[in-house]
Amino acid sequence: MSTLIIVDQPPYGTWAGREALDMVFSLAAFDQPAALLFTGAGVNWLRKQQAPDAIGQKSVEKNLSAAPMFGVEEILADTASCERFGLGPEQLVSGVTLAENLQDVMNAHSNVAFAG
Amino acid sequence: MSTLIIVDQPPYGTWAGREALDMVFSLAAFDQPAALLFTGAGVNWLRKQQAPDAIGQKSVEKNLSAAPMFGVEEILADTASCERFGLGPEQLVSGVTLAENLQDVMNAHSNVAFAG
Amino acid sequence: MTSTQPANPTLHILNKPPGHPRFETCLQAIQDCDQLVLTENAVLALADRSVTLPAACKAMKADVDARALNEQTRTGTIDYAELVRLTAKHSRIISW
Amino acid sequence: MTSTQPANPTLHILNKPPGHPRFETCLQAIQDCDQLVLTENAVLALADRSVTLPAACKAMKADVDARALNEQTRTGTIDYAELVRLTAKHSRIISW
Amino acid sequence: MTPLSYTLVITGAPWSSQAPQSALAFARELLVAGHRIDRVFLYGEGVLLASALATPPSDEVNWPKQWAGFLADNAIPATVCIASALRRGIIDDTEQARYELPGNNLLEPFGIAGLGEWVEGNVKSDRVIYFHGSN
Amino acid sequence: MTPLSYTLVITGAPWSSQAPQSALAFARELLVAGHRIDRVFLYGEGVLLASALATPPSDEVNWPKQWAGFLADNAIPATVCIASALRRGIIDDTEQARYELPGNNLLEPFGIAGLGEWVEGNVKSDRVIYFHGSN
Repeated sequence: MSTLIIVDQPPYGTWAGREALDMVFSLAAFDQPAALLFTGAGVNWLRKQQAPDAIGQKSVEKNLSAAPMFGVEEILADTASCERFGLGPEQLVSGVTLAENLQDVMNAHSNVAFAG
Repeated sequence: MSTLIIVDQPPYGTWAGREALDMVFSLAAFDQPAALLFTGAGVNWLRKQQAPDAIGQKSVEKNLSAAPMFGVEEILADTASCERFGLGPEQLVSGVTLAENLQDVMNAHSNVAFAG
Repeated sequence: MTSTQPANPTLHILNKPPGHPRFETCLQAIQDCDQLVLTENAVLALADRSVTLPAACKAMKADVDARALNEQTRTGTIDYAELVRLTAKHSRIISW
Repeated sequence: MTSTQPANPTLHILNKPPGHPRFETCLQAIQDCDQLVLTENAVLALADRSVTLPAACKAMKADVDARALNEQTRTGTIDYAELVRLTAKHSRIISW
Repeated sequence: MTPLSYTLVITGAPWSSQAPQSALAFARELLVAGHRIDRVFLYGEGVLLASALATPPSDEVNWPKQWAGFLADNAIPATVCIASALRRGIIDDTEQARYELPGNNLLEPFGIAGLGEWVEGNVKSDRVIYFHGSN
Repeated sequence: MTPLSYTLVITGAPWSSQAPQSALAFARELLVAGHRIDRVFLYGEGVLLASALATPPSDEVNWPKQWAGFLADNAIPATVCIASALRRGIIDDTEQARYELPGNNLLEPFGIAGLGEWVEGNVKSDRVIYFHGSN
C-alpha cells in the first residue's frame, strides 16, 4: 500500500500545498510508503530560492530537501507543467524526479489524495 | 455613483454567490444604485426551477425575482456564458437582461466588486 | 517509477466546476476502465457545451436537481445509495 | 445599458493564478487605458509561457520574491508604496 | 455484499463549500448499506465544521449540529486535525489551558488529535473517501 | 498629493488565503502615505481574521493579533459582517447572550455589525479596496 499526495495549487496564496506536505510527512513518520506529485501551478512550490519573508510566510524549500531523510519515497513533478512555468533542471530544488505521464504515476500507488 | 456586483462562481458549491446577493440587496436597501452581473459558471444561478432541498440549501430564485421590487436596478447575464451553459431565454428566470460586452457593462458603473 | 500493474480500475469523484484546473486534470487522468461520478459543482458539465465527458460517467441526482439540470441527458444520474455501491466496488477511489 | 462615458481608466488588481477562470475574465476586461497589477498567486503569470500580459502591467515585488520569480523580466515590479499611489491615482479600482 | 470499513475526510468548510453536506448524505447511506465508519477526520478548512458557535439563520441547516447529532447517534469517532484547528481557532478545553486562550469552541463529540489518526485510517479502513471544497 | 479616505474589505481567511497579509501591508503603506482608513470590513470567509482563538505555531505570524494591534494602534474602526460571522462561528458577548451560545471568540477591537457599514464605506470613502482569497 502506498499513497500519492498531489499538490496542484500554487504556493503562498492558499494553504493546501503546506497541508499536503504535512500529510506526506505524517505518512512517512508512521513508516507508510508515501510520495508527492506536483502538477499544474503546484510545480511552483519546487522553484529554488523562494524568499517569502516579505509576505510573512516561511519557505518550504528546507522541508522539501529533508523529505528523503524523513522517509518520503519520491518527489515527482509533472514535466509539461514544469515546461509551462519555465522550470528547467537548474531552477528546481534538488531531489525532484520528472514524470511524463500522470496516469502511470497514479497507477503506481494504491491511494491517491489531495489536501483540499 | 452606481455599483456593479459580479457573480462568477456557480451556485451551491460555494457561498460567494449568495454573499454577492446580500451585498446588492444591502445597497438597494440604502437607496444606492446597484446592479448584478452573472458571468462564467455564475450564470447557472439564473436557471429556472432549481430545487436544492435535497442538498439542504434554499433556492435563490425568489430572491432574484424580488430584486427589482427591492430596488436592484438590473440583473445582467453574459451572453457568451449563457450560450456555453445552454441557457436560452426560456431557461432563464424572469427579469434578466443579456449583456454582450463585459467592458461596456463595467464602464457603466463607477464601482465594480466581487463578493469573494 | 514505472506502471507495473495494468490499469487498476478507479472511481473518480469530481466536484470542481468545468473550467477549474482540477476539472481538466481529472478528465485527462481517466482511463478507459475507470468510472467517473460528477458531484456538486461538477454536474454543471452536463450543460457545458465546451466539455466532452467520458462514456462511464454518472452525475449525482441531488446535485443535478438542485441546479435544475434534470433535462440534460448527457449522463445518467445516481443517488447516494448507488454512490456507496460504487465506492464498495472500487478499491481505488480519487476525490478530485 | 450602454456605455456612455469613454472608458474610465481603471486599476485592475488581480490575485488569481493563471488558469483560474477569473484570471482569464480579467485579462479580457482590460482596456488600453487601464493599469494591471499582479498580486499573490497572479504573479505566476510572469513565468507562465501560456499567458500574454498587457503592456501596462506591474507585479508586486514581495510576491515575486516569495515565489523566486525575480529573474522573470516580462513586467516591472512595484512595492506597496507604489500600489498605494496607483490606488490614489485611479478613481476606479477592481480587485479580481 | 461484504460490509466494509470507511474513513471519511472532510477538507471543505461549511458555508464556504458543499463538502459537509455531501459527506453527511454519503455517511448516512453507508450505514443504511451496512458498512462501518471507522472515523471522520476534519482537515484544513474542514475543521470549521466542529465549531460549537456556528449560528446560521433559523431557516437554514446547522451543519455542525447535524453532523454532531449523526456522530453521537451512531457512536462514530470524529477527529479534528490539531494543526489545522489551532491555526483556524477551533479549540478544546485542553488547548485553551495550554495556550491560555480566552475560551474554547470545539463541538462535542468532535475531539482534537494529530494526523496520526488519518494515517491509521489509511492503514486500517478498507476505504478512505475525501470531501473537498469545490473552488 | 491630496490625502484620501479608504475602506478596506477583506473576504479571504487567514491560513486559507493570503488576503489578510496583503491587506495589512497595503494598510500600513496607506498610513505612511498620509491617507486615512475609514474602516476595515470583514466579509464572507474573511470574518475568521477576527477569531480570538487562532493559535498558529509560535514561529508563524498570528494574523488576527497583527491586525488587532494595527487597528488599535491607529484607532481604525473594524467591522465583522454579522451574517457571515454568525454562520462561521465568530461571536461576541451580545450574540452569545442572544443565541444562548456556550462562548464567544470575537477579538478586540473588531465589532459586529451589518452590511450597512460596508454600504456607508461605498458612499463616504474615496476608495473601497477588496482583498479576496485566491482560489
